[in-house]
This record gives sequence, structure tokens and C-alpha cells, in this order.
Amino acid sequence: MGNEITRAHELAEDHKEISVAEFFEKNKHLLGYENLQKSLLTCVREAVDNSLDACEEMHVLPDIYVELKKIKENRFKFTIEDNGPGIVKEHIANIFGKLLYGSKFHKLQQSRGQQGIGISASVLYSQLTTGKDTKIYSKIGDGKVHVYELHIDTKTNAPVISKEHTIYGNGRGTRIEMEVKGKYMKGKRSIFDYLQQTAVMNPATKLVYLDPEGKKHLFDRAVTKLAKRPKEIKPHISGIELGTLKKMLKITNARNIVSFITTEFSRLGKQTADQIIIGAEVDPKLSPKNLTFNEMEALIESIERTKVSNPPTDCLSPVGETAIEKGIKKELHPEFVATITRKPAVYRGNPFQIEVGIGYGGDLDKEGQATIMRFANRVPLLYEQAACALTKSLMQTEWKRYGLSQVGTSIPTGPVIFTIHMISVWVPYTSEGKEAVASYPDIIKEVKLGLQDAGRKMQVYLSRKKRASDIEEKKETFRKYIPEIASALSRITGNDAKGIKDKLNKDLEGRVESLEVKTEQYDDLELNKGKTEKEEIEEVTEELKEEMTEKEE
Amino acid sequence: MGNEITRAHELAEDHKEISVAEFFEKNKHLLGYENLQKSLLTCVREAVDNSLDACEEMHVLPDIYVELKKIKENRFKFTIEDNGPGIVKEHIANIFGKLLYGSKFHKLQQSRGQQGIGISASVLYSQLTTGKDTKIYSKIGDGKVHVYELHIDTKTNAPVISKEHTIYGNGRGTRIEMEVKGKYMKGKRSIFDYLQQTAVMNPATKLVYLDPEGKKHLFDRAVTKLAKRPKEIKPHISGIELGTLKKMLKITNARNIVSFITTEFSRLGKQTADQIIIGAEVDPKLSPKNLTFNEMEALIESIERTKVSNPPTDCLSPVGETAIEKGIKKELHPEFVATITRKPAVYRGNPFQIEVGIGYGGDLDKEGQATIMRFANRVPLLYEQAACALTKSLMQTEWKRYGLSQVGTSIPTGPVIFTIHMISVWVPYTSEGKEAVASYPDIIKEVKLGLQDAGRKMQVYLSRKKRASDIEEKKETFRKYIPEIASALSRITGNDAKGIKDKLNKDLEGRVESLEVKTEQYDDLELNKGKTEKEEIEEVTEELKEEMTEKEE
Amino acid sequence: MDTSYTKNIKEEALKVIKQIDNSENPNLQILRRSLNNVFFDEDKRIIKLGDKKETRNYFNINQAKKFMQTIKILAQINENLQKKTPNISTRQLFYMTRGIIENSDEECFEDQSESDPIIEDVEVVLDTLREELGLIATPDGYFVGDIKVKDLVTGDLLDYTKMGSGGGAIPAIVEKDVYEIVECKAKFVVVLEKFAVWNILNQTKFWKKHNCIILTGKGQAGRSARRLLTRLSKEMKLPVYVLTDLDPWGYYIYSVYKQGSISLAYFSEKSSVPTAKYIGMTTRDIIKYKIPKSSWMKLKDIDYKRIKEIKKYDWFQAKEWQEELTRLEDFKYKVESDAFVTKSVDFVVNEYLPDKIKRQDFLP
Amino acid sequence: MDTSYTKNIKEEALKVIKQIDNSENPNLQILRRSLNNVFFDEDKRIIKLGDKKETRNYFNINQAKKFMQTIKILAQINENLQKKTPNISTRQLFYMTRGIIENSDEECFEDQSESDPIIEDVEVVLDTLREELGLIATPDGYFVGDIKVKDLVTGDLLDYTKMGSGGGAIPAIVEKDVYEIVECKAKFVVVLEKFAVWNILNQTKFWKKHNCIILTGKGQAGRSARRLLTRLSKEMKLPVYVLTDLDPWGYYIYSVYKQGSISLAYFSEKSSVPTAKYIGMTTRDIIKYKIPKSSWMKLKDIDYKRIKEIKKYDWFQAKEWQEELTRLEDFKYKVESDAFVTKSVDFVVNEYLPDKIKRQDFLP
Repeated sequence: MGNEITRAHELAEDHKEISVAEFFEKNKHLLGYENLQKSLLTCVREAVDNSLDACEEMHVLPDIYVELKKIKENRFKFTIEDNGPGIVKEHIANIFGKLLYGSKFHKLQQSRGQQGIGISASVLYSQLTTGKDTKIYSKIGDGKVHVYELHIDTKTNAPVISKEHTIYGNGRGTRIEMEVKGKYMKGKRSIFDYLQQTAVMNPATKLVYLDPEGKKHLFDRAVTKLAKRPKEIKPHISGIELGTLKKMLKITNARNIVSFITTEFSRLGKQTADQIIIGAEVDPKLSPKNLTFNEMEALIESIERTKVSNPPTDCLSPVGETAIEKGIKKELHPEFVATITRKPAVYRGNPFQIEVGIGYGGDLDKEGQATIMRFANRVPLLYEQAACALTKSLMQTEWKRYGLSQVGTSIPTGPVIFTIHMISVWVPYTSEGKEAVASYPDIIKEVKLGLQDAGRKMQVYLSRKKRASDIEEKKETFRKYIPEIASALSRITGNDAKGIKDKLNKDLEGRVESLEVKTEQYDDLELNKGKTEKEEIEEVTEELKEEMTEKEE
Repeated sequence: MGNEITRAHELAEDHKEISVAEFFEKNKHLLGYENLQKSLLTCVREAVDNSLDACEEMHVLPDIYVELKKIKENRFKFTIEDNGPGIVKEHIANIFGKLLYGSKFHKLQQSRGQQGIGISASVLYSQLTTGKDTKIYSKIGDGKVHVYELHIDTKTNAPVISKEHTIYGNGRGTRIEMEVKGKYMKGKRSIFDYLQQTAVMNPATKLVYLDPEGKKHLFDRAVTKLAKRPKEIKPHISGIELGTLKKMLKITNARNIVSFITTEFSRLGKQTADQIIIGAEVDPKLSPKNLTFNEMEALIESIERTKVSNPPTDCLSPVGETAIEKGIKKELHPEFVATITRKPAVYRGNPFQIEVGIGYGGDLDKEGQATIMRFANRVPLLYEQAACALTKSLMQTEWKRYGLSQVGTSIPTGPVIFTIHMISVWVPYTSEGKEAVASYPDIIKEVKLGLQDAGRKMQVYLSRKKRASDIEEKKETFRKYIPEIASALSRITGNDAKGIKDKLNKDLEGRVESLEVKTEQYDDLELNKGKTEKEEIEEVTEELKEEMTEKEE
Repeated sequence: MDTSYTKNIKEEALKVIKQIDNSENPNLQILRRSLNNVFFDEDKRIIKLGDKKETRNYFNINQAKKFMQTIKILAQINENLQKKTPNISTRQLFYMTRGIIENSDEECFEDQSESDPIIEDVEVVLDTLREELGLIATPDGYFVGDIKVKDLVTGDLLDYTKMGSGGGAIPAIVEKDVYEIVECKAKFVVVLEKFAVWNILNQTKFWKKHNCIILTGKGQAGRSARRLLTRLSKEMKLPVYVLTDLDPWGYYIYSVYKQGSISLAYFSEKSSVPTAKYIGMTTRDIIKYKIPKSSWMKLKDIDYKRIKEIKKYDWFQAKEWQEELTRLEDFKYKVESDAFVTKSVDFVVNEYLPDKIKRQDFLP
Repeated sequence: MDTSYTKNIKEEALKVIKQIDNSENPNLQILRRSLNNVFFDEDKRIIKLGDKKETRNYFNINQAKKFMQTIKILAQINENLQKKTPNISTRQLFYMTRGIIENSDEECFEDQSESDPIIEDVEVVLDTLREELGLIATPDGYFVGDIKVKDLVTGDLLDYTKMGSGGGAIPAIVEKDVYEIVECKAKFVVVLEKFAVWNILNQTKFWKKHNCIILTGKGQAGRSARRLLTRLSKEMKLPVYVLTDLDPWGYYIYSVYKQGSISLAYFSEKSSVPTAKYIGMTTRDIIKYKIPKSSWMKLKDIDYKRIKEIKKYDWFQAKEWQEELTRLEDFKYKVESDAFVTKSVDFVVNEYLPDKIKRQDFLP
């Protein structure tokens, strides 16, 4: 028996705390560093996202320079420079040298980065693969440039500054230089692809990219007005978990349960608060700190039963239909673009909004499947297309109805590009790699409706186009057979063939005009044949109900 | 300008450190808590895995009791009890109440849990969804039972103990009780499914499961001998990253670079170390602490060029061909089982080993696709089957060659079950959810070879079986036509039909015997037609080469 | 050749020219040949075309080409009649009218399947049969029996008792004005679906012994075999008995001889034998004559489907036929008339046919 | 019926019984009819079977059923010959031998496609033609011309100048012992692939004007048409000219009349006209006679494939044919003989055939 006690104690000796940096050093694939190609892209993405976020926070039109230089086989120097606010000296080390350090984690606000883990993970990846420090230049507009060189001590998850000095320089902005192991590829999911997609959904941004082959790419501004800055909001009460409620009750300053509900949650009036409390059969004057466990449970159940108004939507800042249209046209040159910005909606208490764009024809590739560009808070999603709710919604949409070819529930084919943009204070990714949006029924529903809205616009365009070419074709057909008819009638009767021919040709011209009028009517008739928007919403809602009961979350 | 300085400072104020518990509270889907059904399963899995690991560490035959009780709609009480070593009092709170706290993280050793994150995440999930504390009973064999009730303070990632007392009790082991939100389902990826698969690959384990419907399931032991305990090893030098090398050089006690290489890495003799150092053109007497950055790079490049022997394999503990066979037979009752334990191999410096089992016929379902059970370090992998390297390897194997039906590169069909087991000191999952093995070329290669080994065994069985029924069928055919021939000959010649018939039947019996001998020869001939193992290895290696050049890591 | 047809064609053409002059949509009025204008005339007991007409307009995108094609076929037939060319096949007419449309690479007719229906249109427009317009179908079929015919084109006297083992070929055109029946001593006609069965009857001189005509159309009957049978029935007043396979296809072959077919309803009016009787094989005969199982073939899905279809036809509504069709479904097998030899080669000659005729055991 | 066949059958059966008595693997020796035993006899210029034999063993799983089937067909033919039953079709023979095997639900022959090749085996085993064994194929084809035939079964005298517009049917059996040519004043034979073309020649009395026989097998020639042509060539010494479509299928039809076919090599030996000439249509005729483009049809992939195959056949190796085949490939169109009417209906009668014959402009 003594032996066994020893064994348990022996085992116990091994237990120790693990630093989060150590954890992610071993699990870097969780953060998008899975292979050389993707790792290089991840570094660029994290930095570009940060720059865009910073510029927007300062409400300045973003002007970003990206450079990739090949040092040797599978080794690159990556440089980025922006015209954002810069970073105050005291925070530089922690922002780049500490995982889980950031400004946005506790906020409910639409932004690109969310976890305070992105750029510091790049630093970690850089030091792990090349052993080099990352160099940061920051100007906050006070005439100085703070220059740091640093890496992360993974044992303690803390920055190690190897060099630090200040020089003089005008303007504002941040510049980062790092060396990373990576692989440079062209085509799909390339850095060019990522930057181009970024340009599409951030039309107020100017991007310059110097690629490893020394070629300079300019993605210019399509609009010169920044979208309004999204506001921070309080959490919404619907879908709150018991554990979260318990924690909030503990730290609130509210004196009673009514004021707790009306002050700590988004858009909750006294009337609704009363309704919730009555439903829970709880004393409304009770201090939040004194609620028993059973009362909390009753409260949760009552919240679930009570209809509460949606959260405010000024926390969301869509790109807008016109701006997306310009972005698509500038980068991809289709002959037609339809864009839709849906009204805000809510999934599990989080406000979100869907924007859809469809480009058709023009320079787009006629062969194969349509291109899908997915975005979350203006960031392109490049990987895991198949696992993404945005793609799934697209595939489940019946595109034949809108004039595209589609086999079963697959991606439609033809010269088409789709952009699907989800904005939210909290985008539910399926993994920290930020590649795919999770399949919440409410999200799928909104995307489908957005696609259908845009699909209807496209279908009107396509059928107009088809009608016009149909009339031309008909005219040609009628013209074609006239000589044969005239000659045959002449052979039978002996009448003059040319006379018959001329008369028929003259008659044809008159008829085509009336035909064109008729065709317009056809147009209307055919559109009426399609489903109304109301019917489509009902249909989509019905489908989702079934799904929800199957895999309830 | 003054304004802008203010803005940068304003932004700076928001920056703060984020606790890892807070991070995972918001990102619980990263740890397997994606929906109610999966969350319930994740809780059970983490606990069962811990129990099995604990029993094995103490080298005791595992005896585990699992109980799920429905409290109300979507709410369960989960209880688990094992006969492991128990946990010493001082560590109980941290093990259950702190994320990233564990004994296995820094070890290179084959084990189930790896990150010190599993069971504490269950506690976090429990408190988040039900607000309840988790109750732990621990007996380390000293006649006492330590009872704790606790939850996690997510702000600080530290345990909060609400109750704590000690009572008397004999024996050893740990018992956990927690209340969680969840959904109970049957069928694929159910808790029963998970426990049954666990029983297959842990044949020395006895599991009792009391399900929410009150039904008791016994998964009994198939063998009574535990596999040998895997040993801890040092890291292997191949595939080491520059950053890791740099870190190791800094903390080593070795006086010179030669002894650094021979002592800090697994299985590296002086000869190989010299070879590496000569290749790097580095002074062998140099202290590790004094290496310049360029020398480190030269060292890495030289390591990549040098052929080093594989890491030791005593760190791996396979289940073994006989034990797996017994496990499959006991739980699934097929008519035939082929099992293969491959020799250990290495991916990126990590030793690993593949075990494959194929069950055919008997009680297995004849309809539809074959069942695939995937395991990593004896733990069943239930989700993300399609994304898993084990599945991909299986689908890329040409099963027609081994007698199964298969359409293209899909899962073969028929009454077949596959078990694919990967053991390693470091299993590369595609996500922290531990559901799918990442597609490293070396792993795919070993799995394919294992499947082909087992496939060959199965094919011999299937063709023997087919031969035997073929002979019977032939005999039947020959017997069948004799009366027709006799009657026709009799009609033509007037000879007695019965005489001809009897003579032919007699002759047939004699011929069948010689036919049976001949058929055995056929057997050999057909086997020779298949590829040899050597050819297959070459083929698989060739395929992988192509893949590697495409998506080099 | 009857010159009235060229006159009619010219009238049609002039009508169209007048429409063109008046800026009307040029059109032709054509009796519809689609299902909804085909009906079964209960009194006359034949399949007929109704009087619904279809207007074929030139300025209608779905009809334009057909309109042109119709005019073109009319012109070609007109020319052939005027030049008194020999009779030609519909395929030959297709080639004569096929030419490529000027300033395009499109042909007036892509395929014979485009010209064939137009020929039928022309038949109804001119209220005649294609045979009268110098068009023939490839004939197929033989007959023998005590009948003499004078070929008015060649002047030959054809004696169908002296046609040797091969029998007499049914010519492509058997119309009165070229094929005159001068004498007929035969008392009835037996029609055989299968050549092999006809051949046994011919070899064994069944027709001589029973003083009848035996005729085979070699499967589904061609146009001239149907016209010939119609003349034997109508002009010579000969009773007609039909022997086919015991399957829905056999039943249907019988019904085409008797009432005509939907697809050629216009021709059917002029080629039908409403008094014909179905001599067999029937499901009851299987039992009555103990037809052995080796003659049976399992009915396939397509057979059942065909039985269901036939059951719905107006001309199969007689109680006897409905019962027979149900019995066949229940029986689950078909029996080809070739299979009678499993009883014995002369079973059909010496037992089956004489017995059935003696007992007048027919289906209507 | 020749009793020597029943004797031969009995001998074969007794051989097998002897093998059984000796516990040998019961077997039949059968001339192989597969491609590797078919060859083109350069001297006689016909397709022949070689002398390779195949041993059909009972105790071989791939041959057992075929062995049984062969014996069974032999027994049935033996019985038919003994009973002197009328001639029957191969389908009728299939039914007579089909019966279900006792203690099973398997039939001796599942399908006629199983019995047909066995019949060919029996023909070679007994060194005869099926027609001599009382088996016939459904005949198809017509001919007219100055020839008189006595049908020895019926006693009828058949005068093929007096067959009317329909012409004379080619009977199923045209063997000497039943079908005796008593007089033939015609000087040559023109064979037409297409009935429609034959019909124009018949209507215009081409045969009378040129004193010839015109014959059509209605497409790919049947057995009796080939036998008849062979007799006209060998016994009456008539030159034979063949007119087919200008496409690989037409060429091949000509070659079957002339040299026989691979699949029926054994029959070919007895049914071939090595002296036959190909009168047309040839690619050169297209230009020479200015055949208009509306007669042309684009060659399809399957046509090109067939041209390539034919080019390799031994009996198409003559330089003239190789060149013709290449020209056709280059021309890229085919021309059906039906399409001659695009020139004019009587073009083939009054211009093409007389001119070609006069100039003796043939392919070998």
C-alpha cells in the first residue's frame, strides 16, 4: 500500500502550470500555421487586419504597403507599413510579445481581430522558425519613432526586448519587419488573392503590394468615404448561459434585480425587465448578489420565454451596397453586379448583418464553378470553404430559379462571382484559424435571403438580356425561310418568286416591332412565376426549423 | 496633432491581458463544446481518458464506472469512478480548477491527454451552463477520501473551492460528479458508440455504463494483461526548428556542442554528432551558449542533410495484434479478423506506430459503407472522419485489389469494419477538439502500408472462402446437366438413358477430387498476380513524394 | 396519276399567296393528327381523325420552319405528279426536298423524321393516301391462296395458288387502279403475325385444304399489307381471322389490322377490317390445348406497362378483351406463336386452327 | 430430306457414349468459328473457315452447358429430320429445345442467342447448311427478270417476267433440290442494296430493256438472297453487278455478296460470288455525275471507325479499294443510293447504270 501512495505522489510531482505561449507554440496549427504556404499568408493577414482596424479606429483612409522579399529558399522577409494611429511606447512590447493581450477581447464591437492573439502569434512563429526577432517602428504623431526588436519568452508568455531606441520622424503609423519560414504560391489562396479580396470588401482602402518577384501591385481606392465606425454594445440577454449570468450578478453594481437587467444588458426597458422577473417569480427588489441558485435558474427560464427586442444595430457597420458594387467592379470587371445589404439580425443574442454581391459576365471566367469570396467583418476567408455556413447557404440555394446552372446542391457554374460578407460583434468561427463561419440557423437564414434578394436582381438582368437576344434570333429565323417559301410557291403556281419574297420580308419588319412589345410583357409574366420574397422567407424558415430540431445547439 | 496623440493614447488604455480561461470560455467550441450533444460526449471522453491514463500509469487493470442521469430536459448529472491511483490532496484543486495545468505537457510520452486542458475545460463548461460546482472524490490508498467542490475563476484562471472535507474510505481511485447541459442521443457518435470503441482498443479495460434510460451496459475485459507502459523520451533531432534549437542551446548544461547534441537529443551517437558538426563547419568545442545566429542556421542545414537513426521505440506501447483481434471479436463478432501492428516510424522527429484491424462478415452489417473506427493513443476519434489522415489513407487504398467493393476513392462497401490506431508521443491533431489526425505524408504512408498488410491477409481469407464455394458450385453445375445429356443421347441412339447418366455421375465424383487439388494451385496463381509488399511500399512512397512537393510543410 | 391532286395543290398555294398579299400571317389549315383529335368511332368501329384543325402560321417561331417545309413538300409532290415520275420512297422524297437554305448552313430538312410527319400533313390536306401521290413504303409480307390478281401496270396475271414455296410478295401498292382482283375462290383469310408460322401453313398447304388465303405482314403490319387485307374484307367480303403472339404486342398488332392505329389515324380510316376476329392465341387456349411451359416467357415490366395501356384504349373495352387482358396479367407469361412447335410442328396446322375455326372460338 | 444427316448425328452421339464408357472427358470436335480460324482464301477469293478444331469438353466449367446444348440440338434436329416435319425457324427450334432442366429452374437455353451459335456448330459438325437440316431464316428480298424456276415441292412454274409491280419474293429455301432453274435468258444480274432503288428499276422496266435480273436483299443480304445470287452466278454464269450506298456499310454489303462474311464463314464458302463487281456508287462518281450536295450526309465517327476497320480486311486490299476508302475519308460525306433522286428520279435508270455498265466502270 505504501508503494501506491508513493506512486500517486510521484505522479503529482510532475504537475505544473503551462504557459499559454508554450501551448500555442506546440499547437501553432490551431492559429493558422499549418504549413509553409498558409503560415506565410497568416502572417500577412494578421498584420493587414490590424492595420485596417487601426486606421478605421482613427477614421483615416487606410494606406497600406506590404512587401515580401525572398531571403533564401523558404525564407521571407515580410514588411508592412500603415498610416494608422501608431502604438504608444509602453504597449508595444506587450502587443507584440504577449499572447492573449489586446484591446478588443472584452468589447462587444465589430472588428477584425478579436482575440489579442494574432500578431503576437506571428512573432512566435517567426522566432520559432527563424530564430530572429521582430522589428517594430511606431509613430503616434509626436514627431518620434519608437523602434523595438523583440521576441517572446514562451515559458512566461512575456516579451523579451533585445533592442529599443527612439529616433525622430514625422507622421503616424506602424511598420513591422519580420523574417519567417514560408512558401510563396500564386493562384487561389495566394497572398495576391487575399489582398485583392480585401480590396473588394474594403473599397476605401489603398493597398500597395511588392511581391517576391519584384512586381508591384496597386489596389486603389474605389470610394473615398470610410464607413461609419461601429459602436461598442452591451451583451444581449437572449441566449445567456446560467454560468455567465451568475458571474455578471456577482460583479454588477446594480442595487436590485430590475436595474441589473435594464443596465447590464443591451436595450432592455423596464417593462420587459418586469415581465422577465414576474415570469421567474423572483422578488424584484432583491439584490443581485443575493439570488439563490434556483432563482437564477428560474430567471434563465423566464428569459427564454420572454420576447425581447433585438439589440441595437449601430454597433454594426456594413460596407454598403454601392461601395461593394464599386469594389467588385473595380477589381473584377463583370458586366453586371447586384449587391444587397440585409437588415441587421440576431443569432444567440449577437447582432449581425449579411451583405451579398453577385457579379456576372464580363471578365469573369466562363468555365467551371462560380467563385465565392467569403468575408467576415471585411476580412476574406480563404480556407475551409466547404465547412463554412456562408458556402453552405449558397449551395443550398436553388440557383436554377435565378438563371444559373447548378447540379443538385452544389456550387453553381458559369461566369459568376459571389461575395458574402458577415459582420457581427462576435463572428462565430468554427476554429481559431478564422476560416469558416459556424452554421447557426439564423445566420444561414439571413445569407440565404440575401443571396435570394441579389439572385432576383440578377435574374431580372439575365432574363432581360435573354429576351433581347431572343427577339433578334426570332427575326433571323423568320428571315431565313422566306426565300424557300417564295421559291416553292412560285414553282407550284408560276407566280413571281421575288414579289412573294419582298412582300414577306416587308411584313416581317412590321411584325418584329409588335413582337418586341409583346416580349416585354413576357418579361413580367415570367417574373410573376417566381416565388415572392415572403414565400421564400417562409420556405427558408421552415427548412431551418427542421435542421434546428435535429442538431440543436 | 494634439488630438491624434490623444487617440493613440486612448486606444492604448483599452489594452489588457486576457486570461486563458476567459479565452476558452468564449471559444469553447475549440475544445469540443460545439453543441449540446457533442458537449456531453466531450465531458465523458475527457474523464474516461484521464481514468484510463491514470490506471495505466499505476499499471492496474482499469475498472471504470460511468453513469449519466437525466435531471431535466437537456440537463444531466455525469458521474465517473475509477480504480486508478487517485490524486494527492494538494493538486486536486489545480488539476480541476486551472486550465493549462498538467503532468504530460512537457513530456515526450505516448498518453491520452496531452494538454492539461481536458478535465478543467469540462469543469468550465459545467459551471458556465449550469452554474454548479464540480465534486471530486480522491482516494490515494491511505485510508482517506478527499472531497472537493470547486469551480474556476475565469478572470484569474484559478480554482475556487466552495467545499472541502476529508472522510475515511479504503482503496484507491477518483470519482467525479458534475452537472452539465447536454443532449443524449443514440447511434453514431453516441456515448455508447464511444465506450464500445474504447473497449475495442483497450481490451484490458472493464467498463460499466449506466445510461440515462437506466440500462446497464457491460464492456468486459478481453485480455487480462496490460500493455507495457510507454517510456518518456528526448526529442529527436530531425525536423527541429531554428527557434526550438535556439531555446535549447540557451538552457542546456552541456559544455560543448558535441555533448549538447549527444545528450539533449534522442539516440544520437558521437559519430553522427561529429558528422553534423563537420557538415555545419562549426567548431565542435564551442560552448552551446556562444553559437552565433549564422552557426545555428548552418547547424540546422547540416542536420537536414545528415542521415540520423530513428528515435527509440520503447516510448511507444502498441495494443498488439492479438489483443486488437480479441477486442474486435468480443465487441463486434465478425467471422474473420486480420490485425497488423506496423513497426514504429517517424514523422518530423516524432516516433509513431500504426495498428490496423479489419473485421469481415459475421454480425457486421452487410449494407452500405464499411465502418471505420479511428483511434489515437487508444482514444476513439468520433468526429471529422472525412478530414482525418487515417480515413484519407483508407480511401486512397485500392480495396478492389483485396476483394472489397469500392467506387473510385471512396470508403469500400460491405460487411467490413476497419480499426486504425495511431500511437505517438505527439499525435498531430488538426484541432484541439482531437478529432482528426493531420495529413503528414509519413503517417499516410504507414497507414496505407498497414491497411495493405491487413488487406492482404483478408484477401487470402476471402479468396480461400470463394474458392471453396466455387468448387461446390462447379460440381453442382456438372451434376445438373447430366440428365439432359443422357436423355438426348438416348433419343438419338436408342441407348439406355439411365446407364449413361449413372456413368457420368460416377465419373463426376472422381473428377471433383482432382479439381480441388487444381483449385489450390489457382489460389497461388491468383495471389502471385497481386503486387508484392515491396512493390506496394514503392508505390505508396512515390505517391507521397508527389504530394509532399505540392504541399510541403 | 389523278390530275385533281395537282389542282388541289395549286389551290392551296394560291390561298397562301393571297394571304401574303393581304399581309395576313401566312397559314395552312391542317387536320390535327395529335391524340386529342383521334377518336374511336363506336359505330364504324374504327379509329378516325376528328375535325379539329390546326392553323400552321409562318410568323410563329415554333411553326415557321414547319410551314416552309410543308410548302416545299407540296411543291415537290406537285412536280413529281406533273412529271409522272415512278413511285418513290419517303426517304427519297426527303432527299429531294432536303437542300441547304441559302445564306446559311441549315438544311430544309435535317432528318427524315422531319419530313415524314409533313407527308402525313399533306395526305390530310389533300384528303388522299400517299400511295396516290406516288409515295410508297417498303413492302413486307407474303400471301397465298385461291385468288387471281391482274397487275394493271405490267399487265401480268398473278395466280396466288402458283407462287411456289416462297409465296407471293405483297407489292408496295395494292390500290384498285393498279392491282385488280379478278377472281377469288378463297372463303376466308387467316393472318399470321409471324413469318415462321405462315411458312409452316404454306408448306403444309393449309390454305388449299381449307380453301383460304394465308397472309403474313411479318410482325407489325406495313401499309400495303393492311390495305390488301382491307380490300379482301370489303370487296371480297372474306371473313378475316388473325393469329398473333399471346402478349400485348400481339393483341395490338391484331387491333391495328382491325381498327387501325392512333399514329396513322387518317390512314386507318381507309385501312381497317372492323369485322376481323382474333383467333388466338388466348390465355384460355394455353390451358385448353395444354401448351407446355417451355413455350412460356415471363412477362417483363415493359409488357405489364403495355397491358395497362392497352386496357385503356377505347377499342379494347369489350368485356371479352378486358377479361383477357386481366387473365394475361394474372398468368404472368407470354407465349409467342413461334412456340406452338413445342407441342408439335403441325399442331397449329392440324389441331389448333381447324378446331378454333370450327368452333368459331374468337375474341371480338 | 437426306437421311445421311440422321446417320451422321447418330455416329456423333455414339462416339460420345463411347467416351463416357471409357471415363474420358466427353467431348465433341468442332471446327472453330472464331476469328483466328477464319481466313481469306486468296486463290478462291472467298472467306473460309480454317481447319482448327475446338474440343468441347463436358467437364470444363466454361463448356459444360454448351456441350449439353449441342447434344440437345443434335437430338432435336435428328427427330425433326426423322419425322420429316416442315422447315422451321431457328426461333422455333429454340423453343423446341428450351425446356427446363429437371430439379432446377434453369432453362436449357435461356435465350435464342444461346441456341443460334450451337446451330452453326451443328452445321460445321455435319458439314452442311441449316437449310438442309430443315431450318430456315426469314427471307427478305425481291427479284425480277427473264428467268423461270420450277418449285419442286409445289410443282409451280415461276416466271419472273410476270410477277407484276411487286416482283417475285425470294423464298426461304432456294436449294437445287427444291428450286430448279429451268430457263434463264437474262444476261446479267444487278443487285441493289435498297428496295426503293430496285423499285424504280422495276417500275421503269430496266430489266426488260437491258435483259437482266434485278435483285434486292433489302439492306444487308439474307441467307437465301445470297444463296440465290450464288446459284445465278455459278450455274447460270451470269455476271453480277452490285449497287450500294456510298459508305463503309454499303461497301461491306457488297463484300458479303462477293466473298461472304467472317461471322458466317462456313456459310460464306457456299454463298459467295467472287466474280461480282462493284458498280457504285463510288467517290469518283460523285464528281463525274455531279451528284448534288443535298445528297451528301456527313460521315460520323462510327463511319470513320468502320472505314478504318474495312481498310484492314484482307479482301479489301486491292489497290482500287484502298484508294476508294481513302478518298471516302477525305471526301467526309456519304451518299445513300436513295439520294440519287436528287439528280432526277430516272437518273439511275437512264443515265447512271447504263453508262457504268457500258464503260464497264467497276471496282473489283
